[in-house]
Amino acid sequence: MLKTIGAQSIDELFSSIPQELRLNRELELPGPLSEHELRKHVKDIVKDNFDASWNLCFLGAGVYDHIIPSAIKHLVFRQEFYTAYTPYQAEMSQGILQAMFEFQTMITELTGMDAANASLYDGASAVYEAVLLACRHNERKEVLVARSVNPEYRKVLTSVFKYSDIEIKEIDYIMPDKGAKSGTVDMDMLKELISDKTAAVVVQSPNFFGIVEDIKAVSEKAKEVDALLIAVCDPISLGVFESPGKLGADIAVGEAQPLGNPMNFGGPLLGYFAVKKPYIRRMPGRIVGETTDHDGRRGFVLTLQAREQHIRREKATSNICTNQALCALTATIYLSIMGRKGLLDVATQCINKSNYAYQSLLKTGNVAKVFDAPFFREFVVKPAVHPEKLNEELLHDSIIGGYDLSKEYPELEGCWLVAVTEKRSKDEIDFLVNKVDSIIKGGI
Amino acid sequence: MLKTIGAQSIDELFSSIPQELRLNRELELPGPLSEHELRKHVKDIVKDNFDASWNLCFLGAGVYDHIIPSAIKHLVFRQEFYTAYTPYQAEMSQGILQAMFEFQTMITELTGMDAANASLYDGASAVYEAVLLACRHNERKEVLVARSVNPEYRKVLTSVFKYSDIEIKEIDYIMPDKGAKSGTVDMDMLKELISDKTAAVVVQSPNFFGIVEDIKAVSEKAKEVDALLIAVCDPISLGVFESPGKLGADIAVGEAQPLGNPMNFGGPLLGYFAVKKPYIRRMPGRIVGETTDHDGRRGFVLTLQAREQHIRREKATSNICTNQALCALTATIYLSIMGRKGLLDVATQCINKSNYAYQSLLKTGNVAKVFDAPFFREFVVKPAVHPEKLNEELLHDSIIGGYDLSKEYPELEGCWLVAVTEKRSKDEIDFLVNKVDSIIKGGI
Amino acid sequence: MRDERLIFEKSVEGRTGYSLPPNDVPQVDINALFGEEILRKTELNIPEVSEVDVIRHYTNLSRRNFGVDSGFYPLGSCTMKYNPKINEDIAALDGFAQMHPLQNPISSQGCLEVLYRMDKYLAEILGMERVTLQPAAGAQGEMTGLMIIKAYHMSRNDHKRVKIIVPDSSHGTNPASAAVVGFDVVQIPSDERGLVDINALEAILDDTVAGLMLTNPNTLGLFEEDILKISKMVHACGGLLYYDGANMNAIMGYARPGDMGFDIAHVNLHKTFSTPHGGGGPGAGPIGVSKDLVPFLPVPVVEKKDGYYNLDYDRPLSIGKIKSFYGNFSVIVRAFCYILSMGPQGLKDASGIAVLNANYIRKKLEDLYEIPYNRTCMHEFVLSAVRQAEKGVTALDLAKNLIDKGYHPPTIYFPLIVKEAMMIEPTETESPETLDSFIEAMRELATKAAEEPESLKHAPKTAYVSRLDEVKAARNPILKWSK
Amino acid sequence: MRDERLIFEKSVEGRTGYSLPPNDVPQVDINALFGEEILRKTELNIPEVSEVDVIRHYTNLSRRNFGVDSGFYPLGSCTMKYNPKINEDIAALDGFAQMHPLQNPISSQGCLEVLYRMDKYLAEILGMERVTLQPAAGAQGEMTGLMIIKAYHMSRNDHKRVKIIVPDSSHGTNPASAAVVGFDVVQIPSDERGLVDINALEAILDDTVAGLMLTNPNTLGLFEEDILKISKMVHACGGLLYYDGANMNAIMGYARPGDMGFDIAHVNLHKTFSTPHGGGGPGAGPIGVSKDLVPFLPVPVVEKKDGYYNLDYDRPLSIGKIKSFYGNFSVIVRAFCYILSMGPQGLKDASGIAVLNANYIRKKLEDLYEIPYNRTCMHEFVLSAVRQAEKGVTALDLAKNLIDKGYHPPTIYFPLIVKEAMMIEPTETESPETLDSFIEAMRELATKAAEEPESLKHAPKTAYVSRLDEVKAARNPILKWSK
Ligand SMILES: Cc1ncc(COP(=O)(O)O)c(C=O)c1O
Ligand SMILES: Cc1ncc(COP(=O)(O)O)c(C=O)c1O
Repeated sequence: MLKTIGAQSIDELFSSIPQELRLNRELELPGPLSEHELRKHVKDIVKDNFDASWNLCFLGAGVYDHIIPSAIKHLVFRQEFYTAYTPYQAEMSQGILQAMFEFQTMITELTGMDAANASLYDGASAVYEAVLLACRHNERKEVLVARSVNPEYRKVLTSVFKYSDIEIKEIDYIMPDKGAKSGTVDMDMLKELISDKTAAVVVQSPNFFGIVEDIKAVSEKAKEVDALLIAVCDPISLGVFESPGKLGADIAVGEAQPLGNPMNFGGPLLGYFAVKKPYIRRMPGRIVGETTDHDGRRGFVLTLQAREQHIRREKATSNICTNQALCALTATIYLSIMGRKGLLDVATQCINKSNYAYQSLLKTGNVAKVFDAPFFREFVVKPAVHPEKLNEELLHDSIIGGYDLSKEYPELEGCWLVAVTEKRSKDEIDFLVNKVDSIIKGGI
Repeated sequence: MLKTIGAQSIDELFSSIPQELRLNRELELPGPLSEHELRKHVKDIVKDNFDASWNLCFLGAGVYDHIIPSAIKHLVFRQEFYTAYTPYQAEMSQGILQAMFEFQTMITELTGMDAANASLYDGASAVYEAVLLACRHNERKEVLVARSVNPEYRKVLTSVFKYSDIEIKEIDYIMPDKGAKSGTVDMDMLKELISDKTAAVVVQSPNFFGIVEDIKAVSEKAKEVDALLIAVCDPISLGVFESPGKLGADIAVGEAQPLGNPMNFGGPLLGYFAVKKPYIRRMPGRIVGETTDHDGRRGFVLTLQAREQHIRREKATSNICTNQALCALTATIYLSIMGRKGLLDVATQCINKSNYAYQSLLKTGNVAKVFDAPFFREFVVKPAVHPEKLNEELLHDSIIGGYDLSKEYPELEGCWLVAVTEKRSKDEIDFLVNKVDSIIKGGI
Repeated sequence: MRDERLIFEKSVEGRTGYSLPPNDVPQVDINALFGEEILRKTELNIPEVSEVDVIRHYTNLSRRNFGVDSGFYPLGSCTMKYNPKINEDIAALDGFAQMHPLQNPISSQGCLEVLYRMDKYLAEILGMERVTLQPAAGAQGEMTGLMIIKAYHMSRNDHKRVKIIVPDSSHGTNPASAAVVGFDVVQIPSDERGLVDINALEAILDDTVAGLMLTNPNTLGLFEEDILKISKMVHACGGLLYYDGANMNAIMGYARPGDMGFDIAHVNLHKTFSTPHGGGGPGAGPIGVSKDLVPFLPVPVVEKKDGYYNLDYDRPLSIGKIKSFYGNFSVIVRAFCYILSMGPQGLKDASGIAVLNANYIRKKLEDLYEIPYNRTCMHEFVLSAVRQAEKGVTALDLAKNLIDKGYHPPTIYFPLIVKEAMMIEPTETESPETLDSFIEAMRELATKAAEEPESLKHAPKTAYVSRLDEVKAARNPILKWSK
Repeated sequence: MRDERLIFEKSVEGRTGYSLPPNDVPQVDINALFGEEILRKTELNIPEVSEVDVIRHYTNLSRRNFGVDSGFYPLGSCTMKYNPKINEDIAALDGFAQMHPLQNPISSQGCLEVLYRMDKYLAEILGMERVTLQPAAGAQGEMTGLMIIKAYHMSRNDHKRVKIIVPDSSHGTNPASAAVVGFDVVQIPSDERGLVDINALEAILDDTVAGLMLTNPNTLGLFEEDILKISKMVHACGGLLYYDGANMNAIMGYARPGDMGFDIAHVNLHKTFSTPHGGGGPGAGPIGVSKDLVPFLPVPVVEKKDGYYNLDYDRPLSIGKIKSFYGNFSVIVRAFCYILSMGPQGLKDASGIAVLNANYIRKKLEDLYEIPYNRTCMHEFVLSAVRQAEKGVTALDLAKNLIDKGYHPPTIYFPLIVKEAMMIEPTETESPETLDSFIEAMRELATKAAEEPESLKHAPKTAYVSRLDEVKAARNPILKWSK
């Protein structure tokens, strides 16, 4: 081959790299390891992880430990799917294109929207893309975000727009001792802050505390000033709850990891993004559309590409290129397996089991109530021992405890956000409750 | 559907089963369990297993813990392969048929034979099928089997032919204190027993003690009386050793589990079966042959079916129907990945590492030599503590110790058969040696 | 897109795709150790390819194959039901896959528990006393059962029993297994009902009969209604009854071979219990036996004492071993998972729906195809393409045309007693919609066979190859690749 | 064999395929708890199918897709190298896959170790001080880098830097990312060498320039030879240099962006580090930064103290967070495995062979195709189908014909500065034989384009569909299925 090229050595092919730039030493890296050595090496690392296969996970806060049907990975890890690139050549990519079309359909169905894209990185990026869309659409610069929105999303929002001309303002939630609506968006503050400068209002339901928000009320407020309503919704919960679209949202976004994707230490996750009709051509990311082939048969292609970076460059609706297609495929297969009834069953079990855990914890007398509004899958309580301490102790019993809310909500010092999915059995919940109780009684 | 059939209920469809035969109670079985419950239930069972992923395996005796390349299961568990039946409809089964043709080619190449079938259940069944072939071929009824052949195979032989007119006679191996050839077939005894009644001689190399036999010498003896030589050979060892075909064997059979198949608590295993030309039409089991399609393109089909049970019934060469195709596919892929060079490397490492372990054990002074002949991957020693006791102790250090030979060879009381594959590192071998030494010194 | 090469034809001298740890112990001088004459002299012709070559080669081969995950697979007698994925995941757990069979039982209690419980579960399903899980497939189960029959008679010093009776509708493995173990095989005809001809049976029953092998429902998909009579007759003459359980999928929870008078029964885990067939195997063929025969079971038997499982080899009447170790363990694990997933009612429902589905197809085809024994069938039925054959369209032609329609064809030319047989077994895992489209396809073919028979002679057209010449393959066998 | 239905079109009322444990806690009255108005009123149109329906549907869909495991995939800029299977197995370990990101670090030391070590490894490969693994893809890496550039200037009270310079050959994500973060984008032309036009650059450098984004080798596969000069110029005017590492596969172990003067650099783990692209994603786009920029990295940063890994959030100058948690962890695990498998020499060899392969194809095609910048290239090169286009055969036509020959086509119509561009990147994992057959295919197409151009206008013919109408799709968008 070198002869064909007319070079003496491979090194010669690198002659366009100036001599002074050449690395004249070996990279300081370990390896090479053979497969077997690598496996041993990694097993050694992994043994320091307390994973949810042998620890009971009651931690949520944006990523959830749901039951994942076995069939999923037998399909997603078909090599034709996972070793393909983005389907630029539609004719040899009908598999993933059709699946993405199905994904888009399912997302619109869940959210009550008119169109969805083929995925974004995660819930956080879906939120900032939505904000960007809104600001560009109505040429306003102010965005109101409920403090009950996942703090990770809010932090990302703040960072991304820190030096841009978009301003993020936060709206409080109603504090614990302030009645039946405690834990939900403070509508008074919303009314106060909203104005004709407001590009969009961002609200999450179930919110970060697991509490279901009144999307309709917020959206009505937003409509009054022609601001867009961005609803952040958990897709599992949409098995029982009315879709944000029906409740008035203009954009529905969120994290779809719970749809069959493993927690993976937080990544990859799966951002979904759906809009009402007026905003379709402003959507970020890949969109798959139906068309026909030369012979009139149905087929699928990437479409509306004139929005995208590879064509519009700086004028693109977003910079996203690589997305989370395989996670979207996972979600599509998850929803297909669960079906309408299965999704409803998961959602209902989440409600039943989280409520059972909540009541049981309160019953111990050592765990106090915090909010009053009804919740989905996740709830806030205040144990008599600080969550940080409590979690550390629970780990000894192979329990991954809830989220310490004081990290992000100083006013909720001592509060604990506990997630209970359909995966937890009554026995496991009772085990948690007993351990919490005895740790507290032990007076640590 | 019932209406179409004209029945009132599913039960009615069972009316041809006499009433008194109907089971009028529910089966006494547990379940149903959902996927998640099943997974939990089984994990609970599995935790009582000390498997070779976290225990160092020095046990062989017919099933070996070799390194298995990751790529294999990504291919073997392609659904089109593993959820198919036997390729009766060749046109829609070219995948498995071509792979079996490749398998047959590899087996003939390793064994130096003219043809191979597409697999038998295991080494043991391959041996009895070979004996059956031989006896039917030369219409003789006496078969000589070396005692150094895997005892599992000999037991199966004995059982299968117990009440038939085929008689199995065993030939001793040369005892420990009887010189450089100790541990190999006793040629004197062979000469004594062999006669023109002998249908076949069965010899294994490396034999059950890991020792390489002189197949050529045995085969020459067999030829003198027109008996067939059945050689039982480990396929990994054939990476370095001359093929049985070249050494005079008429039939080569054995266990091909080491070619990429997990140990699976002993099953499925993989019997291979290869013969010289005169015996092709007497082979048992499926055979794939090359042919052409209507358009003249190469294709593959099950062939020589006139030997088989579905056509010849009681006159078939064998009763086998379902075989071990997927294990054969595994072996084919294993050999493809390893390639000529990789197989040689595995075989050489087995020799190096087993010899290193052997020498190191002897060096402790607490482990005695037993046989003198050179071995492959596995060797016999006599530790100063009984193997049974020793193995029990080693388990505490997560070591799966060698095989206690006294179970099958009373004369080898106290002898220990240790297998060391390429999977074991020097450190791991040293760890074994130290533990053995200290257990013995501890005087248990 | 066609790449017809064999893996050997992709080999490039010196290329490698393997990954091994370095040899970290002293190198042995192999020549010196073994002597040159024993070492391989010619280079091994094992392909030299890279990992990506291998991945692409076998990925593409798989794409030329059809499994039950690809579509409908009504291969009669083979019970191609769906193989749940969870069972694959569980069988692949290190805690099962990486276990050595000769480990100290103290370190393999989990595996032994599975074996012990499966013994009990299958015994309950079959109505038998105990089960051995050793046989690797149905045919090996038959051998084992026949060896037990022999051992039983011998133990009673009854040496003259050399005959095994099989019906002419029986599967080929039945007579073949009897022959391997050294029995004489006597075949009896079926009567006009498609069932065992009682008179013919009567006629040959004597004290040389060791036993009778029967499938029930038989290979025509019909229940042997006289089974109690038959078993009494055979027992009366001192023979034993062997149940070929390949068709067990029809009757789980409805009836049990043990209750019918069978003394021994196998089941094919790769049929009734949903373990995948692997393109030919591995399967598993456990056999259950009645109380009297328990002492003859192969060793070892798993026993439980004080919560501890152990392997009992000390069984003086045992026939010994039929297979290495304890059978196709990882297949057994899958079937174990299947039973637990289904539960008792689930298994019964599976049989119920399997029977429903078969009858539905039968009804929907009976006007266009000849159905020799056309009455309520069990989980499968056999039609005959004789009407179509008159027009020159054989069962083989119909089968090849089904390929083009996206279906795996039914079993053809079996059982041997039906001309132009097509044996259709839909199984319970297929939906009514799938059955309807298959029925539609079969009806279309019948119409075409009547109207334009010639058009059906050239299938398949959409498969990777067109019709293959089997005669050529057998006449001039090419059984391996050569350079 | 064609089944064109969507999963929705296979739905049958009431059918289910899921398996959940029974609800074993008291049932909550959902209506009462939440109030009816908040509950879903219309039935969800999520398909109702069985597990076997789902398996067959998506198995068959997969068969209409082409991955790098199917064959050669020279998609320029996307670096479609082989994805080793061991990495998939390791990423799927429960110990990684079932970890929650917010667990107490004491219970996730293994995960944190991987993150910590990857930070170090990538820093070494890039010649940077530290690396954040947070960005989910290259484009998000760019955003992160640009945010750091902004933060850096702001921290120095340098508020007027609003411009980001990108060459006209740059990838679309570069200007798009700059725009998202709020920069003004200035594009500069390439010179006749295909490299950054130094004069044009000179002309626009001033104190409003925040930074320059550059791919090196650039998207023409050419090394920016003046890079040291360029970096000096940009630094001199107070700007920073961002390295788009999509082409890092060309130079691993040969040269490092840090040494070239870049201040920030991303790598696409799904390109250079062999993690699979998943039909669109997920990927990962870690970025490395020079010492001065370390304080601006997103939080958290993994630190190690006394052998214990912890998450450092206390970084006052940090730009904050760009993505939830710590990035696409399971992608990072795969890349970690890749680096350990390859070792330092292996990585360098990968680049060496990638460059060799690209030049080999280039040489073998230069007589039949126009190659605008035809000199020694790095890991990819761009040819122009202008000669063929004169005959009416466009790059698109050539691409579609390659499909029929079993290849994934190269990237077409990018970079924008080459007419009828075909960007060919073979990667190091392809064998000479594969390259030769691809070359052969390309040569055949060139001959056909010259001799019988019309014959190339109807491809693909062997794909699941024929050429698809993209214009129709965009004009009248159908973006979801409706009943
Ligand atoms: C009726 C019948 N009996 C026996 C067998 C043999 O079983 P196996 O293939 O498991 O050996 C079969 C398999 O096709 C069968 O259908
Ligand atoms: C040169 C170049 N830059 C940036 C990107 C964007 O990377 P990603 O797709 O990972 O966001 C790509 C990907 O195609 C690329 O080729």
